[in-house]
Amino acid sequence: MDKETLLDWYHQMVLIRRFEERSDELYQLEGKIKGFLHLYIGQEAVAVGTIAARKKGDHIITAYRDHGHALAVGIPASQVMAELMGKATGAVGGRGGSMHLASKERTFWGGYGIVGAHISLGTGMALAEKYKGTDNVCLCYFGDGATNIGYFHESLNMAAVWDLPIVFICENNKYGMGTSIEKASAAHKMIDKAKAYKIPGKQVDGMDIFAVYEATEKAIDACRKGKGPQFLEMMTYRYEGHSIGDRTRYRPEGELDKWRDEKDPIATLQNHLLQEHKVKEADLVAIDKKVIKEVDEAVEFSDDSPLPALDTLFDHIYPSNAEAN
Amino acid sequence: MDKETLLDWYHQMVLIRRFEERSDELYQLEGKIKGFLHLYIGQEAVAVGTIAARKKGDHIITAYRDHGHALAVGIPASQVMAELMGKATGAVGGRGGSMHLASKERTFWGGYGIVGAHISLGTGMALAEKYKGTDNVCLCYFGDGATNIGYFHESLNMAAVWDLPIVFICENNKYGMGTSIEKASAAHKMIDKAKAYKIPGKQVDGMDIFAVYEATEKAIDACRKGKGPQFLEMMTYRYEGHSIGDRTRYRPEGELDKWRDEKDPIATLQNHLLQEHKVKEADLVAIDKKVIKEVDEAVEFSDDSPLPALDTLFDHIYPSNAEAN
Amino acid sequence: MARLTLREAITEALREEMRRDENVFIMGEEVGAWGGTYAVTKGFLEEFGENRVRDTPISEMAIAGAATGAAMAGTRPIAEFMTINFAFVAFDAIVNHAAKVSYMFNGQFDCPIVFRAPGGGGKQLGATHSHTPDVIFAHFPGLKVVCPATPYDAKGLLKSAIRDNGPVLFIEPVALYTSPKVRDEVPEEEFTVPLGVSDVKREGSDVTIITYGEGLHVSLDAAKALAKEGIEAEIIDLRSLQPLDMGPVIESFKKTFKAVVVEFGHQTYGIGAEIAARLQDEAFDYIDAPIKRVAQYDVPAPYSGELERAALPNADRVIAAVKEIL
Amino acid sequence: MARLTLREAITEALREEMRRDENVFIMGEEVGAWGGTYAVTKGFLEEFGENRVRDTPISEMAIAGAATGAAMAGTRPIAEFMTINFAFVAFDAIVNHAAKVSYMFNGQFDCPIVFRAPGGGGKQLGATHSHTPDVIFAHFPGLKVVCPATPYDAKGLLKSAIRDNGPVLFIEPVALYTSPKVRDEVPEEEFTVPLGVSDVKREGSDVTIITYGEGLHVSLDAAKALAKEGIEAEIIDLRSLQPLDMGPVIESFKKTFKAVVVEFGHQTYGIGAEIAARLQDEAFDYIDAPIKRVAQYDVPAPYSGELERAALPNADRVIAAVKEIL
Ligand SMILES: Cc1ncc(C[n+]2csc(CCOP(=O)(O)OP(=O)(O)O)c2C)c(N)n1
Ligand SMILES: Cc1ncc(C[n+]2csc(CCOP(=O)(O)OP(=O)(O)O)c2C)c(N)n1
Ligand SMILES: [Mg+2]
Ligand SMILES: [Mg+2]
Repeated sequence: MDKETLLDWYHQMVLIRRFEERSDELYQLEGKIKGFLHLYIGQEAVAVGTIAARKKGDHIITAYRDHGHALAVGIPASQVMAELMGKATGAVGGRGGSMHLASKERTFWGGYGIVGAHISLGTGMALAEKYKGTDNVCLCYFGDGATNIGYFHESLNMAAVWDLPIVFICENNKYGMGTSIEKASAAHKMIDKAKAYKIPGKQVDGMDIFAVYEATEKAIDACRKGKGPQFLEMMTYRYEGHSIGDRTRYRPEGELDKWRDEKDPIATLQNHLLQEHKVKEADLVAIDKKVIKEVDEAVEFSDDSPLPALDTLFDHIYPSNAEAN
Repeated sequence: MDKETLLDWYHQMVLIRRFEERSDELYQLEGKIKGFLHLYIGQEAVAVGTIAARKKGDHIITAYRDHGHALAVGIPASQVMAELMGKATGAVGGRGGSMHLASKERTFWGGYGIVGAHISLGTGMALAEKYKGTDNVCLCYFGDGATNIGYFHESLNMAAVWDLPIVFICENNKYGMGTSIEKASAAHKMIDKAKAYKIPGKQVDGMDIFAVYEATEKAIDACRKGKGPQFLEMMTYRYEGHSIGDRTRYRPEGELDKWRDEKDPIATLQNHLLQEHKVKEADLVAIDKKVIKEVDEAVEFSDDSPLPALDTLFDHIYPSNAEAN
Repeated sequence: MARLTLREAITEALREEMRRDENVFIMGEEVGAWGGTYAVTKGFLEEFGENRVRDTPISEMAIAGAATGAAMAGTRPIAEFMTINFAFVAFDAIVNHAAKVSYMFNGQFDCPIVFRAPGGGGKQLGATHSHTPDVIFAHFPGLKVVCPATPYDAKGLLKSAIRDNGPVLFIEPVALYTSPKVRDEVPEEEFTVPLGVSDVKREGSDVTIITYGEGLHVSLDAAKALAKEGIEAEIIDLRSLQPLDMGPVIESFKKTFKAVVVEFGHQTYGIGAEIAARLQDEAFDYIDAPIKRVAQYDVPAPYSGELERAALPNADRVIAAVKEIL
Repeated sequence: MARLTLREAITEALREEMRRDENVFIMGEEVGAWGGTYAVTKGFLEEFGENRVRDTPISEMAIAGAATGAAMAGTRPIAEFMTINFAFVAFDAIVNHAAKVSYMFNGQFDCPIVFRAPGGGGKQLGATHSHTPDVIFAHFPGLKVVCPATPYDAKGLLKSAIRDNGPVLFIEPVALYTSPKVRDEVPEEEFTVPLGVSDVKREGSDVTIITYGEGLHVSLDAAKALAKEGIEAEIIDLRSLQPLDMGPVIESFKKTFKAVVVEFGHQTYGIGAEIAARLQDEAFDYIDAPIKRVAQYDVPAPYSGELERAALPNADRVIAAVKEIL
């Protein structure tokens, strides 16, 4: 992987982290963000590393913990922040909020709040590509907790029976809200669930962006070659609570520290850049500064943006471009 | 297994078969049965062999193909027939019909038409027993097609996580309506699906009542000992269409004949009785005759029974014995 | 012109639309090799092949959800529920996803799906299999809900539904599929019937009967009987439950001053409630008598034939309701 | 007497019933270790242990279905949906199984479940997470549907629901959980409030406001403002949507001749439609003006605060509706 690419990854991961730290403050201290706010901090390598492996035309769809994916597909931070603040200039005009970021031009379909439902939507996107005979694939993300809902089961089976080009990416961060995998799931490895559908699965160190990228590249390649669905279990960890306001009491003492101190994805990439690529500290600091400016500008942009006009309330209930009616 | 028991099994299996042959006529020729009528012919060894292994207090719950189970738990043929004919004297007063036979005193909870839903109900029955601390178990039956619906997945996982005393009995008759397992399911062995929930599974010759009984006894025993859910895949075959009126075109030429001629569960038990237990042909013929009489009487009883009174239409919308309201 | 049954009209609409637009495909249980449980798609697999006529596993959540995703991604799926009762397990996918993606993502995404669902009771299938739950789908903004009562409307509405860029639940009254009484002249030339437009199916000046689907035919029967007594009923067929076109209903009411709503779903919180509520509000000055409702009684469907029929609307009940307010 | 919030009243009811009857247990997502997402069951795991306070996987179909089976087999589960939005994936289990087993099996089986579901919008959670879909559950015979507006009612109704031998959907308006305005005196002695009984929450002679849940509080606010102008509204709290007790509604209407229905769900095919339809039918001779409805506009819930609020009922809209008919 060339240095420029890696510096871009570094940039994206730092951007996600700073963006979310700032969102957290805007929520908790300033009250400018409302509703739910599910932070992705700790998991950055997954979104950045997987999305780096996609080509134009491939679909991205995920759950409500979607800021990382939204930034990684390239929605400007300003539009993401404006969405979090419910502004008309937000990625979806203030209609969706944190859980429902999306961008049609980037074939990023959202951001979905109902656990598991979007797995079936992603399956349908892969179906559409297979139907049309393209070689596009769908990257479909979900949590460990989501593997216990019916949608997951029906979708994986359908994707497997129809050999659909979809990479199921389970972001295994060990918990669904306060419930550990051991309490919620009979299988403790998520790849064992994929086996029931004869879908090849691989556990990947989700804190190591190189491992993430490589595994994703292979999985996408298999899909493009018509080998049907693939399953990646990204072993990762969220540092923050499930959403704002949960004190994360449910984790064993020291668990969080261990992940953060020993496996942090940004620190890992940083070390790699410094040691393998002889990048100078100062270059990284420059990126860090650029990111802070980007986030500041995003907040400023959002602050200055108007709220959605009340007279738009009824827009888009139905798609407006109906062909015949 | 003593001869009396085997003769009883023989009696039950023949009863199921003759009962259903007669139902088929009553439906197609006489128009006395309406709605759906899903025949169990070919699968008799499963209901009879599994239910023989249960003790009082164990729960039975199944799908819409339920005449076999209803007769095997001991609902008199007359009540089953009256139900099929929509009479007030039917097992559930004419309210349920063929798909919804049940008997509370026999802890036979039905008969359910929505594919897969009752798997969750059965899981709940096992939960109730575990909750109360009894050693009762639940025998929960469903088809191969039902393993593709979300209910199946969620229920097996819940049962496994909570170590519930339930035996999941998949009656694999190779088809869900006209769709073969290969077309509908990524896994071709149903026990592979149980593995995803760490539930021990066993494929059993469902045409051989001895194999069925033995496997069920073991599975029930494991449940009673607190080893959690068990999974049995009964390899069986339905001779008739899915419901009345399907011409079963979807099966490969000769498949049905092969099963019927080589594996018929009644013929198999018959041979065993004649050869191993030196039962006389005449004794079996006597049973056959008794069964015909039983079925005749059931029809007569049903013919003579009244329809449900119209003024009962609104009875039982809510349970009438509400504790406090 | 050909005299078609409702089912034939639906089959024609499907076939013509699939020929017209290669993005249109069908997915559902037994739609292919079996030809549809009600034989609606007989011969389709042969004509259009496996890619466009897709037999699915028994997985309604995934059927509805995958159809939603496929629709967003540029195809035009027709997702069939074997019967509307099985749409309950896919309820979230239909009303909370297909119906919401346009709005929630600020109009970025289209979602051109038709959910086809044979519906209705009276077939002695028992409580879980005999629903006419149309109203609960129509309650949710974002989903269009359509239910034809005649072959002409069925064909024209289904074509419009397939061409619509949003999700449409297309409810097909099973009881009418092959009914000879419902057989109807359907032009061979291309035509569509717009969604969201109610239709006067019979003119009359004494009472307005508002109905749709199966209700239309008991209402027509009732009207015929009433005519013999000199009572002329005007009958409005809603055709679409969402969007709901009250225009012709109110116009008729302003002429008759009296109305009965006839539907095959349960009465309480049913379609008739909304119609009555709108009428008494929007045409208050014209109300001469209470607006009556004839609907399925609020009781789960029993299996036994007479008992089941006793819960359902029929012409006699419509006649009685009309006479009560004349 | 203690002054309790709605949430505290619910917690008390749950705790007392669990102490009273060891067949009662709770299952749901995060009800145990977490103490309930809205902290309703805080401390329950510690008091009652893991057998009686069961954290489940994210498996709503199995939660609702297993609760149904467990109820049939002799226990009395309280199954919690984290919010009512997630009951959509369990829709079939609730309306087509729990609600049907008594009838379909001829009264052989009881099914004593309470489905608890925090409900309502206005929390900026977007379209899929902000439903007030109460009416669609109330449409199905066999299921009781209850929604309290005050701590007293919440406690008394929940106790009745738990003691009822059939399935009850108990909807808890999240917006009222900790609202100081809703805080209320609740007796410490044992009491219950019967299901299916509407309640006069304010007496008045000029107009009848029929409402429930969150609607009660905007109605009370509106009534206060109207009183300053000499308009006295009588307010009926339905409390139960199924069975629906129209008695007090009609009685009041016969006094006021005017009515407004206030609800937080969508207007079309909503609760208000049924009330209006019943009133115009059953009290026809008393109608003096159109019965008005104030409800959530028919639009999916947007995230942005002001925009979301613009779709929801408020006191001003209630006042305007009342004035329109006075
Ligand atoms: C159907 C449904 N049930 C419950 C919820 C509430 N809920 C939101 S997120 C969540 C946990 C999901 O955990 P996981 O899939 O592991 O994702 P993570 O939050 O860890 O990223 C739950 C229970 C929901 N949104 N949808
Ligand atoms: C949720 C749902 N979807 C579809 C159906 C229609 N249906 C009834 S039986 C059946 C096939 C089930 O096959 P299987 O589980 O193998 O049982 P078998 O009929 O072979 O005994 C289908 C699709 C239904 N009843 N419920
Ligand atoms: Mg997780
Ligand atoms: Mg089968």
